[in-house]
Amino acid sequence: MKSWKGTLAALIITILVVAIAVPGFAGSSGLYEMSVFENPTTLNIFSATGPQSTVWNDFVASSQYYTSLYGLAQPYMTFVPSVAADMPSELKQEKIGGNTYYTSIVKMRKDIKWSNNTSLTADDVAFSYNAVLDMDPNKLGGNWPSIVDPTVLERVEKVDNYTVKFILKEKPGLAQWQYGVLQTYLLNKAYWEPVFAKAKKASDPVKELLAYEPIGEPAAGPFMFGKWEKGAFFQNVANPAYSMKGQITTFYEDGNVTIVNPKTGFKWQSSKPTGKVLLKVTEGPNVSGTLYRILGNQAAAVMSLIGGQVDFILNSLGLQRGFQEQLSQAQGVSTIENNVNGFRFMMFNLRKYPFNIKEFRQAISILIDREYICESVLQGIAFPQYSVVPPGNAFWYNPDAPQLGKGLTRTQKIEQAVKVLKKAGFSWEVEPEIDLKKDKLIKRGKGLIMPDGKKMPSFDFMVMTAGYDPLRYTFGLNIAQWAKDVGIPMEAAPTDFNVVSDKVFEEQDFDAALMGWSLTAYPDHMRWFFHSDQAGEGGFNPQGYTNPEFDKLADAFMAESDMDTARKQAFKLQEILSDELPYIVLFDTPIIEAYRSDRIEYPYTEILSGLQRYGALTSTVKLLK
Amino acid sequence: MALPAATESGDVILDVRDLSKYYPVNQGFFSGKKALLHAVDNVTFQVKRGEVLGLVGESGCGKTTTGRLIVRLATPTSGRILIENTDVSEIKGQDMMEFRQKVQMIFQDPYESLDPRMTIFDIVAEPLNVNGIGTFEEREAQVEEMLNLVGLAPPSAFLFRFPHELSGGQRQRVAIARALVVRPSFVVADEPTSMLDVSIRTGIMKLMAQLRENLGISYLYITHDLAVARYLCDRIAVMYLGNIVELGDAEDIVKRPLHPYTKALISAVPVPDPAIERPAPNIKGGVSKPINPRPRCRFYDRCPESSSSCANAENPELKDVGDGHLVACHLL
Amino acid sequence: MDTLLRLEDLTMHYKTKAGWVQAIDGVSFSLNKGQSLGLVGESGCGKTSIAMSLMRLLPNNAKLVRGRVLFGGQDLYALSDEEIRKLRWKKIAMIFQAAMNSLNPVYSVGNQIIEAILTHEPETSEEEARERVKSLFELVGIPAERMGHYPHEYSGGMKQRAVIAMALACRPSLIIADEPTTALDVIVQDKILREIEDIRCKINMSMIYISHDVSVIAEVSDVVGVMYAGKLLELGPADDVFKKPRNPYTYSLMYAYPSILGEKHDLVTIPGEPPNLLAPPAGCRFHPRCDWATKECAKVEPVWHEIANGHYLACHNPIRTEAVKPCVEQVAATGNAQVAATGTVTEMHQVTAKGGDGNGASGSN
Amino acid sequence: MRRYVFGRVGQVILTLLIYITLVYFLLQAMPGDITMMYLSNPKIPQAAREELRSQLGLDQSLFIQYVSYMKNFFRGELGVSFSQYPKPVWDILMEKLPRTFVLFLTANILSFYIGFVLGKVIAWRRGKIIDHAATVVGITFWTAFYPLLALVVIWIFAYNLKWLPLNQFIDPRLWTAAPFTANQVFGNMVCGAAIVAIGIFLIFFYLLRGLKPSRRSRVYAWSATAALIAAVVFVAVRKGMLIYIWDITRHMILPVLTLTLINFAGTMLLMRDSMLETVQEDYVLAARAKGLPDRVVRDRYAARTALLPTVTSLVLSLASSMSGGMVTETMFSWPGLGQTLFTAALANDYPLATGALAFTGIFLLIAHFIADILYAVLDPRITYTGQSGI
Amino acid sequence: MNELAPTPGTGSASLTEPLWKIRWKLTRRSFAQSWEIFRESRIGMIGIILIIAFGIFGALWPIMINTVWDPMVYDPVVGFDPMSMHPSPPSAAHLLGTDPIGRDILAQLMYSTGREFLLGVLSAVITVVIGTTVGTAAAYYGGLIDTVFMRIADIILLFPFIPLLVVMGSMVKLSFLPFAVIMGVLGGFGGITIILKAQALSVSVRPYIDAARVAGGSDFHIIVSHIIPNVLPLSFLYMMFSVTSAILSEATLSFFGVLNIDMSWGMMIHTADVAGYLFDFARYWWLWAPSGLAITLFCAAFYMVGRGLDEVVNPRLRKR
Repeated sequence: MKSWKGTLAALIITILVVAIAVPGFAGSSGLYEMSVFENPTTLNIFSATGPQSTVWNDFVASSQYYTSLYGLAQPYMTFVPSVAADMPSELKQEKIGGNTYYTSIVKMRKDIKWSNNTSLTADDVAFSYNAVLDMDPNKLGGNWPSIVDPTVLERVEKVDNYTVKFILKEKPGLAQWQYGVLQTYLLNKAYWEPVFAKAKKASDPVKELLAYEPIGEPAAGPFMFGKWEKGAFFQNVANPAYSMKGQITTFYEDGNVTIVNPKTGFKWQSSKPTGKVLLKVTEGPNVSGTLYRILGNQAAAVMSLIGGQVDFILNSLGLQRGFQEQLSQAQGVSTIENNVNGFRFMMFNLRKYPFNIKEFRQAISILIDREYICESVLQGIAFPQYSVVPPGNAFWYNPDAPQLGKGLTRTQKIEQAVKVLKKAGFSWEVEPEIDLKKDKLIKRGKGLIMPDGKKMPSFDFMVMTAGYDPLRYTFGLNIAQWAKDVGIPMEAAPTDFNVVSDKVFEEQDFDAALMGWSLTAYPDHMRWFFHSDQAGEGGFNPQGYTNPEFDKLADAFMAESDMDTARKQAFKLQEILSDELPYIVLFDTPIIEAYRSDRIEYPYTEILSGLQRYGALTSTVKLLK
Repeated sequence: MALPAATESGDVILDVRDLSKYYPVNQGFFSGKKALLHAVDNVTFQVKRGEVLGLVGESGCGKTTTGRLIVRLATPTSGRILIENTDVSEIKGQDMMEFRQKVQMIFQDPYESLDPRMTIFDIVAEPLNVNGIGTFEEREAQVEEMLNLVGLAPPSAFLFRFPHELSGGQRQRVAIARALVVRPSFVVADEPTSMLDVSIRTGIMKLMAQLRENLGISYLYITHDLAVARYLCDRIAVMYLGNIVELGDAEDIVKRPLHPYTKALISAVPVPDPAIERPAPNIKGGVSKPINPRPRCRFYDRCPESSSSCANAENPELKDVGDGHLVACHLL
Repeated sequence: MDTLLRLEDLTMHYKTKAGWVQAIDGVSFSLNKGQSLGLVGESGCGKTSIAMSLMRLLPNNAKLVRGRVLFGGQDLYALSDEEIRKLRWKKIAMIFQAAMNSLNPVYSVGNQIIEAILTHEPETSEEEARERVKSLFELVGIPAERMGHYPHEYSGGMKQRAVIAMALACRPSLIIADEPTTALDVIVQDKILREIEDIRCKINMSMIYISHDVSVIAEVSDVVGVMYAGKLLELGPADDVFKKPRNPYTYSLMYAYPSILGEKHDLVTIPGEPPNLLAPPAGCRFHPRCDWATKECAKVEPVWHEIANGHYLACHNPIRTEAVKPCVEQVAATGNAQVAATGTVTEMHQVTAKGGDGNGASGSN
Repeated sequence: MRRYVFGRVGQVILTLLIYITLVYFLLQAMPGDITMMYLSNPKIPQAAREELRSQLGLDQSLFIQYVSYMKNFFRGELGVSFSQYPKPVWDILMEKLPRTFVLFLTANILSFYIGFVLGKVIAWRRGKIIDHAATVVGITFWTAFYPLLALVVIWIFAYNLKWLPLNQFIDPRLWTAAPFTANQVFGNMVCGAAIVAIGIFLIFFYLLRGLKPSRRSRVYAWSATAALIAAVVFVAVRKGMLIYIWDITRHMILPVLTLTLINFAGTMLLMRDSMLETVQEDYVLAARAKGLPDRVVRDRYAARTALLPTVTSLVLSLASSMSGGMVTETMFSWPGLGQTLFTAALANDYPLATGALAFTGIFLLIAHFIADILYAVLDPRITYTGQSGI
Repeated sequence: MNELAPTPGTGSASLTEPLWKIRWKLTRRSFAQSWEIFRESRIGMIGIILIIAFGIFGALWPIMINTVWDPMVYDPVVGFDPMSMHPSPPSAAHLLGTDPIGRDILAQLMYSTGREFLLGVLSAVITVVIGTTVGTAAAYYGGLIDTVFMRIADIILLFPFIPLLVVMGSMVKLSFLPFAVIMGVLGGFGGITIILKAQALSVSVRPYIDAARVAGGSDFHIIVSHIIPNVLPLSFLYMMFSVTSAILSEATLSFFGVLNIDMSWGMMIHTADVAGYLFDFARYWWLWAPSGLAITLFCAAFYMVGRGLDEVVNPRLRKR
């Protein structure tokens, strides 16, 4: 009994001592290491885009192995050809077999190779679409109906080895065409054809296909599958045959892009590029592989980053603010902040008087000192924002849309707001008095009289409770204060989120509220949020904004399939919205990320929604040591 | 039946006939065979009004089970129990209520037979309460009277104490008071003195004798101690493995034991006199359990006098050998 | 004769929340080799405490106030823990009150005895020890093949025998038997008593036999000691004491119990309850319950003195005449007459007024 | 004995059946089904949803679904996961099982052993400083808030002192080149540990039998043990697996430590109470009277019987230690059953959650069963005839 | 012993005091006696003191919010202090600092205390009521009732509570009261039933139960006046342990964010965790230490009282 105990104790102590004494295993060179919070679940692209479409599957596999005909050039999200050699031809009406279709021809690059050194040809492209259509994208589920949209796409035909023809059932908009069908993953026909054939014979072809394990699937993207220890890590290795390695993408100030592949001689440019070069990005991969550690919680990930076990924390939500300060003090770690594609805004119920007066809203917008709150009160944990398209979405963002009251001092703002209100016919019992030189409010306004001659009654401004969102709460309180300064009787009312949501969307019974949205890259939200057909109950336009001119423009924007035209339309829409202010856009919070700046270097770190958006720049990152 | 005695007179308060109690014994999870422990097997005896019958035997002989059967704490497997000529072996409901007022029991362990969370008053009044006898004041008066009677005086000094505040002797007096508070005509006393110290034991024994005289109660006095039985009882029944092997007048049994087992039992009792050399009790082996017993004399295996005729004969029945002295033995 | 054990004024108190319990108070006696001493008394009188203090196995709250325990001339309380551990069982063994509980349920009985032998005689091999246990089992009348069985497979009587065998395992010079037969049926008790006597005579061992039952003591002891409330009241050769009990308590104990032999006699009752040892009565501790008590008894503690050869006594008013057995007629007197019965009840009032378990103490003398 | 074991097995299967039924219906009663998960894209037409539902048998009555579930269950088919459609739940769980098994077993054995020894010691020294200290420390850990405790342990040992790895169960940098999968290594670890344990048991059983083994047999026994361990280590080295076993062991230390800290007090306090009762038993007094050394009295007499009720309550506490295990897995990125259950629950993956709960149930049932047998082995009074009962 | 006797009666059939008064005195006396034993247990006393301290602390909340504190700033759920950066370390305004979304930690701690009491005690009472009733019935009647309930208990023992509640909580958000009830019911049918049944069983074979039966008591009478009163002390003891398990479960589940509870100690740690302040332990100590300590101390307090009670209920554990 005694000897037993002694032995056991000795054994445990030995294990502990040795465990402590023997250090961890040295880092393997050439690997770019990241942490992910959840296990990827599948390597199968059909599952990963279908029922198992998790962000983690996309991070580690889908976004790494596949190419598509077109893509969005980072960091400016410009629509550029990838496997295609040029932009698709204009959509043409064509009669085929008694039906009228729209067709478009896409010419492909000839220098693209699979990892097994075979060429990526029109056969592969046509197969990628037709096989999925054959399986019925609806049954594959997940994202498939969006990227191989059966309501639009009839089939894809091979014209020659490097040319394909898209046959479309109806004329697609940008969202369906450029941002949908044209960006679908390209599959290796030689590999997948037998798999599809076998699946077709099974009792449940879809299930059979989804359950297939694609071992040894050729990749055309920068990486290939390496090793996967479930629950612990996932490793990719660089694709040795990656054709776009060394390809240089140059971004110009005017939004134009050129792509040059010095190795193969491939060249493309959007239109005549002029102006300054903003950024040159050389495609990699510059690492021998990537390693994803599966760490179950963010504290573990942050500690690993500080400890040097990982180079980057891959998380679609970014890091919580609490880590930022601690990380910024850690040696060799840099933190970056990026805007996310979204905004928080204030809105009035435009069905009510005087909220339907444009100048009233403009005055409020002028009065709000977004910069002051973001920088001074919130100490940089929020960005001021003016437009419904975030500046980070550079291709779609209109920098020239009006930004009312930007850069004015406190008193200048009051002065201008008073001017705007007066122009609309408002008057005061006691007009606010200011001292512009000293930037001081001498007398607060009182008893605002509306253009109809009535004294404006006090109204509630619903803001979120501090517990739900302290930023909106703080903003709300400040806005109400500034409004009162000029005599607008606005009361900030912290309200539970569910109540706000009910009152705004269900009952549409409110005066003003402070809410928020997050968005997709393609700015079709402008149509959904402000089109008058959404003003009904349950619609996305609960504020009741109606502007026939805007409606028309928005519909045209949605139907437009030409990028440049669409862009111009989007700019126009932004101008209207910034003037009419159905939303007074206020601010958004950034996404915070951190990486080991002593080990890796990114070509750029400013990108909407952060580095995580496209899997942490695996193909352009450089290792420093 | 070999019993000519006593049913003809109304004097008999308890008449037990062919009483048996078998318990199933767990032989194993899958075993199909059913084993029965013959705790009490075909026991027949009577107790006359005002009489004390001693039931004597070693532990495990079935004497306590017999007592529990009589007060209906257990249901007999077969046989009849007649109290004042009513069969009580299968009564229920209202009859049971009446029965409970007629027959009471005093338990062996004064430390365990009183609910530790009740006061003496509650304990003694419980039979009155559950039977709904009298008003509160009447009950209180009865309880106090009863406490006086068993020697717990003044009652007010005891009424609201808890059992753990009393000594063993006092507790046993409380237990007696509880049994007697409904004025039963018959009491089963299950070794009421065996757990008590010598000096206190005497007091309880004397109390029981007095109460018998004063209240005219009949007892079935269960004990393992022949000397106590001799002192307190009019008649003694000796039990062995579920059977009564000898029954008769107390002095008669002690002075003139006939059954080999009774003889052994008597000679095994130590005597407080170093001068006396007792003869060694002539008995073999140890007590076994009567599980599915063979149908022959239960004492056969240990009997010093057994003959080959005993081996094959049936279990002997009680035979009268004169003066109401009954013995169950083939050798007589 | 050689004196094996001598207790000199042994006084042992227990500390409790309520105060000091005077469990043993000034007990002195000596025991010769081969002699058997019977200690008799009611529960709580300190018998077991004496046994435990002889083994030095008292609980932590016990305190030796004064006195010595000399075993073979050695003061047990001067030994170190290790020394006393080695002495236990080797020299002084014990048969416990509750044999059923004094065997470890999870080891076989044989092993528990072998373990004791091996502990005290490390030079013995396990095989030798096993052989010895075998012969011990034969000695106490258990078949040797039952050595490997567990205690729960033994009957009560067998367990008691096994415990006796265990006590004999190291051939101790003194065995303390603490109520070894209390829980047993008479027939088994008789057998065990006879075996103990047999073995003791055979190997000439000393024994202290503790019991509350005077009859049992009478059967096994050469010398009898009567204890009451932590004190020894009388001690002497068994024949003397039983023939001529001098202390009233001894007398009462002897006749408080009905007997099976001879004529039916009345029972002597001892009124009241044993005293609380936290605050024992002044003077003679038995005086509140003693019919012979005088004023002196309540004040002066009687001296422990020798009244005849080997017969010691502590009493102010010893019974001087030959003890008179209470007779049957007196039973009849109290039993028959109603008057007497009610008289008893009235007396009870007075007794309980003193507090305690009163009962009819109507003149037994 | 065999009869007893069969009887228990019967009971276990019945209990399991009821348990799974309960779990099944409980989860069925929760809102939502696969079509909400799988077909989250609003573009997918209703017809496609209905088709999927009927393919999965979700359009049938609950009872028929239940019957087919139970049928499949005993064929080892637990349906397909919703969140990882169409992966069989069985595959997912089998992948996690070894990890949970190793962690749970190690932690429970360790905490039970520590609790047992400490409980024994503090009961023996009742009222001494060690008693009070161990009780207070024990209660503190026993009532500590698991997740926080786990974080503190990580923070101290892994983050600040850098003694041990932070998280996970293996070090990816080492394993990228590993010729084995982690589960192979886990399997080998379990086998190796079992061989060593059984081997040591047999060695000691045959060589150190009896109350007083000779010096020579002691030497034999210890050298045989050393040889056995050396042999197992040698095999591991030859297979090239030692470093991987070593890596897993290193990663196990912190989670095991946390689980042990949480759980040991339960056993300790119970053992203490149980022992305080047994030290008052007569046979303990008898043992002291026999002149046995203090330690022998404590270990062979007081503690040995006090162990029995402690084993019983071990059974009662298994489920709660499983709960602790789940928290630990989550906090330490230990991808076992608990973590799977947790993520399955958060993803509304009913088949996976049902399967994981069923597995946990089976796991616990087996543990109950073993504890029962152990109890019967430890207590000679149990004759294997009656039911032991808890 | 005599000094315990009430005023010497005359032996007549009239009580000097009304019966209820005597009973009240008796209850008080037996309570006082138990208290004497309990006081011996140092651990139990620490527990009692802690519980009282928590009680006072919890009672301070309504007082503070109605007198001293501004609800806008100090409301535990929606309060916000715009004057400082959050989380702010302890200061004069916020004695324990503020959490990442600007709420006062002390206010949260106080507010939660009362609710933790409610949760713990409610679920423990449910547990014990069920456990006592079921255990007693199973012990007394045996047979089918016994088998059914004991099987249920066996099965509930198989359920790992936390995972099960995580599963349930993630699918239907459990709010405060349903959670307490579920904890209580699960506890009540589980291990406690087995323990209380064993106790009831040991009570039901005591001779005084036979005595009550011989006295003519019905089953109901015996259960209600004999078995349950003798099982209750143990029930009460296990109630203490149930409180501990309910609170710990609540905290753990809140930490994982699967409960629909707006504020509790577990939620406080959860808030700190999701906001990323829960790994630099030393620096942001006020975010986790008060609530973490409160959980541990509160649970330990009940656990300690339970252990103290154990010595009252189980005399074999008492020091000699």
